Amino acid sequence: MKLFSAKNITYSINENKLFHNLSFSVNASECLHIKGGNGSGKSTLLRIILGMTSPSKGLVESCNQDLDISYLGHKNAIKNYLTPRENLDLIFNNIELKNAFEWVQKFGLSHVQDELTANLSFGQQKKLALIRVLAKSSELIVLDEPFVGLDHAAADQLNNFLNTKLLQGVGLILTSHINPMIDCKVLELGRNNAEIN
Amino acid sequence: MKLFSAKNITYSINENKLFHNLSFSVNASECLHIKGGNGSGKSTLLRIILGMTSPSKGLVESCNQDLDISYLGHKNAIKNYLTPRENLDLIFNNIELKNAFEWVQKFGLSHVQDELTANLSFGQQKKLALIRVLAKSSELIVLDEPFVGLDHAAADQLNNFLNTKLLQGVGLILTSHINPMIDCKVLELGRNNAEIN
Amino acid sequence: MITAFIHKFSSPKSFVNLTEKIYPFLIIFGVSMLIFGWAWGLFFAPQDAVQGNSYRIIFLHVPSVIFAELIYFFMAVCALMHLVWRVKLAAYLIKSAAPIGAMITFIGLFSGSIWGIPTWGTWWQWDARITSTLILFIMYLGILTLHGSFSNLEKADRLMSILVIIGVINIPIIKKSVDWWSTLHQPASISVSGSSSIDPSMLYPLFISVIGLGFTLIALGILTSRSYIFTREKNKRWVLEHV
Amino acid sequence: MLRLIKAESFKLSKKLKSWLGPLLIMVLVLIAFPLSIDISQYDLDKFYFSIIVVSLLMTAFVATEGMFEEDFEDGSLEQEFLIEKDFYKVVFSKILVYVAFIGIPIAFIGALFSFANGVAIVSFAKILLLLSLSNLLLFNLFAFGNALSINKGAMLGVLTALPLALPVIILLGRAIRSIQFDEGFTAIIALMTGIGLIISAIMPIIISAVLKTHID
Amino acid sequence: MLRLIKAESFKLSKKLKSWLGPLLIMVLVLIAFPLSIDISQYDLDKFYFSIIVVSLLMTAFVATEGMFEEDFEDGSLEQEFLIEKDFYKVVFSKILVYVAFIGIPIAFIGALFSFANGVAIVSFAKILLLLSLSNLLLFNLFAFGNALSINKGAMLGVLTALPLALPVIILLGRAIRSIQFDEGFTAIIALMTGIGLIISAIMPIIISAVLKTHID
Ligand code: HEM
Ligand SMILES: Nc1ncnc2c1ncn2[C@@H]1O[C@H](COP(=O)(O)OP(=O)(O)OP(=O)(O)O)[C@@H](O)[C@H]1O
Ligand SMILES: Nc1ncnc2c1ncn2[C@@H]1O[C@H](COP(=O)(O)OP(=O)(O)OP(=O)(O)O)[C@@H](O)[C@H]1O
Ligand SMILES: [Mg+2]
Ligand SMILES: [Mg+2]
Repeated sequence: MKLFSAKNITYSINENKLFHNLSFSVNASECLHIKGGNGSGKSTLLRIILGMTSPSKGLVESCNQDLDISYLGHKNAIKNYLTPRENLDLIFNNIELKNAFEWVQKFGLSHVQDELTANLSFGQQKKLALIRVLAKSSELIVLDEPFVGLDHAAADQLNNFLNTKLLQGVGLILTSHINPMIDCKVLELGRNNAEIN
Repeated sequence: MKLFSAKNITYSINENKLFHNLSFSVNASECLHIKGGNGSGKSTLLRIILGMTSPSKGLVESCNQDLDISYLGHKNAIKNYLTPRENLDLIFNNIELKNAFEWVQKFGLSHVQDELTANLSFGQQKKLALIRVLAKSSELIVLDEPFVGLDHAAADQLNNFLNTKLLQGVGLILTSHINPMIDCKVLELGRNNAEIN
Repeated sequence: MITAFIHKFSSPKSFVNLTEKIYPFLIIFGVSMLIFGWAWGLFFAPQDAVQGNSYRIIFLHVPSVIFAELIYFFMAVCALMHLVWRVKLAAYLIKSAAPIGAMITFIGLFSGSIWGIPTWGTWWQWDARITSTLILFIMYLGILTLHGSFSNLEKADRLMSILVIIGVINIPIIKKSVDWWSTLHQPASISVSGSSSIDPSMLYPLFISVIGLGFTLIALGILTSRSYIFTREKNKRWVLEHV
Repeated sequence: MLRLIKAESFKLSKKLKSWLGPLLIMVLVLIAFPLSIDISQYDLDKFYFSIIVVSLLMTAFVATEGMFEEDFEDGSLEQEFLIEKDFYKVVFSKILVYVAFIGIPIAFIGALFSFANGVAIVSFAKILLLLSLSNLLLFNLFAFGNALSINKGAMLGVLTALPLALPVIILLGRAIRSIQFDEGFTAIIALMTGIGLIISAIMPIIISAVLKTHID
Repeated sequence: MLRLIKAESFKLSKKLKSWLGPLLIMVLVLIAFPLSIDISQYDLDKFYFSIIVVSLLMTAFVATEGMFEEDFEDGSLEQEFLIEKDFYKVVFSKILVYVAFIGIPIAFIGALFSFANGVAIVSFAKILLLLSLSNLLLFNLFAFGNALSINKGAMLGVLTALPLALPVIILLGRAIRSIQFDEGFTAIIALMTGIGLIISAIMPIIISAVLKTHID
């Protein structure tokens, strides 16, 4: 089942073409890994897919109007004047909350769940931000460099989770400089032209 | 030549002992890689070494009062309402500035050097922040997860640079979840006790 | 030398031991003096010629405003000790004294305002004393809030001490500067402006109330600071042994 | 919607900064004014209203500063944008919560001070109503200015919103006079309520459009 | 030191937000006041000064808000702490630049408005001097409040710094009266200059101690 498709997407910013005529789609149970150097437009492409940025040319069509998407970008979208617990309370409803606190457990954040988030370490904050995506059931998961700052244990857990989700029929798009332990098709954004392998 | 030594460092935060009785030193031309899971206290240890945080017990002695240190933490310390060029102008004197712009070149930031830094991609901002350390001559370089967000090319360049610096007699301390291509002694911070290999 | 001396006699432990025996007596003495002073003032002292019975609020008002300032100066001394000699106990004492100071200042303001209604016909005037008392009250709140807003308590202690010291300069300045306003002085209808003009029959109970309140507050301060010391040092061995 | 309002209230309650700060500023300005001048009680009565009005303006400005900035900077706004189909609800909730928890308390403080300065007790309720309505208008306007200038800082916000706020000030001044002289109060209140309702309904939609442009 | 001053000026010049914003607020408040009230010119003259004083207070407060916060949040302050042995110089430069580029212009606007409201031209310079000196004091005090409450927000800043600022307001009010009645102006100016110098020298040291505590 196709979740969405992007057709002939071109994006240029101030004359500068970031990418040109990209077409691709993501099906349920499919993973797309967007690669490319710094500034090659990975994050921009994700935002285009999400409808947060409009492409200069081309079209993103989602096959279901109310496609349930979870997204985590470079920004954590957590409030650092709240505790992790309060942050999660803010985001989730009761059912998801149970999931979320399981992840708090798995990520070893239990002992800091009532600290101010501002006092957490870089990786701990990243984990908290990830829980926003991990604890929600959605049809498409979009992650922008999710492995950044995570220790090995957490990276493994994330890989496992994503693999399970893929098996359950969720679609996945991620960017990362290191290859995830997931079977993905790769979209490489280059300086001038991008290729899909 | 010993650059500094840390003796019996213990740090506890609200009853919670992060590490206990750590002793180590770093010589010129020596690299120390601090490892450990998220929240194990790597960043805190770096700040203790730099004198920004006082340890609960123990002593950090720098062997030269005016030890010239470059440091980059999790925070980029760049102004995102300025352009990269203006940021560099702000930090560096004329001699260093030449170095800095060489790095701008090498990192492929030339075409964005007059953009607002806020508009740069995550990795580009990280590169800009790194230049603060790379373009300055100092006796000790302290880096907190410098590879985060960098693409392969940049990571290689950073590795090469650090190796050259080591040969030139600079001391280096870094934390990283991935192993740098540098010959380092490793200090692993664990849940309870840390070991030096 | 001085430092060593100060540290010896200002460890939380010796403070706790020292006050162990004293504070019950202080409470009893203070409270009974206070009751005695107030009873005298309220029931036995004569009516004021001008103000009738409403002047009796003086027995609450004057003692409280006196200690509103004294407590602040005490805190300032402690702050200095904390910053110069790193005396931990001093910070604990500030932290424990501040709420008491805030409370007594509030009582002073409140009683003054109430008194103002029959005597001045208004409950508020922007004059030197009143303004400086109000600002003192705000400063107490500021100090408490500042300390409360940090999870790192040692950091909080240091910052609080700095604020207390800067703040102490403020009180005389405000008194002086507001005094310059010629037209906002207290209206002349107030008969008691200097102690000499107060009749001894009012002065004695007033004096006793002041002493009584003083000791009561000291006892209260000791109580709160002891419990605060126990929470702050709760994992020190001597506390565990003590409790 | 309820979720949004609850979330905003909770966040605000945790940010003493945004919440108590403006109230304190209001109090301290109202204290500072008499200190800055050598006047008799009579004159003070006469002018205290306009001090209250100006303080209200300034405090509303301070209170709404950075209203959307935090959510924009930390990425929460994007997330809301993804989740919530009716984005204007997010804006509406936020403004509502700000007015309820900051605007009305400020109005209350203003009314209290005017009361302390010799206004009759019957007028207290009137003044409270008036100041609250003004704050509803001001908060909406400033929220708009803020959304426009998100991440470009307060300057743009001031430039766009303060001129819009001046009519509110004029209206408010006139309304207060109508209380003093007991004439035409109901008409003005009706007018302000009307404007208030319209603005509260329309502004969030405009603001959400502005914010969408920023997210893009 | 020169490096620091240059850097701070440059950063400020790029932040329209922090720089032009307060000036605009000052102007708009001074405009808002007469609009909010229905009074004769005579009365206005009498009160305009205290409006200027209160506006100055508020504007100084807004101008200094978040003075150190940005540098603290983005890690620049740590870096300065590492590089600069005399950390107080960083603080001193920042305050100096803020006073020069925001404080004095605000004072100028205040003086201009007082001039427009019938103050003789000879007094213009006096008032400018007076307001500038007041801003020097206020900026130092607010910088202190800001440093204390860094990253805890404006509420704490208000609570800690505004009480300290009230004497300045009282002093300023009195000084302005001395201009009106042409008495004792020099004495007050001398006093304010003296206090200004002492505070400008001591405050940065205290503030840098506070900031160090925060970095720790
Ligand atoms: C909110 C209102 C008031 C406040 C904040 C206030 C504050 C103060 C303060 C701070 C003092 C101590 C002065 C010092 O230490 O030298 C004081 C003393 C005194 N106050 Fe009040 N006051 C208020 C209202 C009143 C009223 C309404 C009266 C009587 C009509 C009054 C009568 C006195 C008297 C008799 C003293 C004794 C000391 C002396 O005579 O100098 N106060 N007040
Ligand atoms: N609003 C903007 N104005 C100007 N340039 C922009 C803007 N947004 C993005 N860019 C430019 O677009 C390019 C791509 O940015 P993007 O964040 O998509 O890169 P990326 O592939 O995610 O890089 P990274 O690996 O560093 O995260 C960058 O060079 C950036 O400078
Ligand atoms: N001010 C503080 N108050 C409370 N806890 C703190 C404070 N500062 C640090 N911590 C705690 O100390 C622990 C170590 O933090 P630190 O940033 O040193 O970890 P780290 O090893 O660098 O982790 P990461 O790999 O995620 O960067 C964390 O659990 C954090 O919550
Ligand atoms: Mg990116
Ligand atoms: Mg870290």
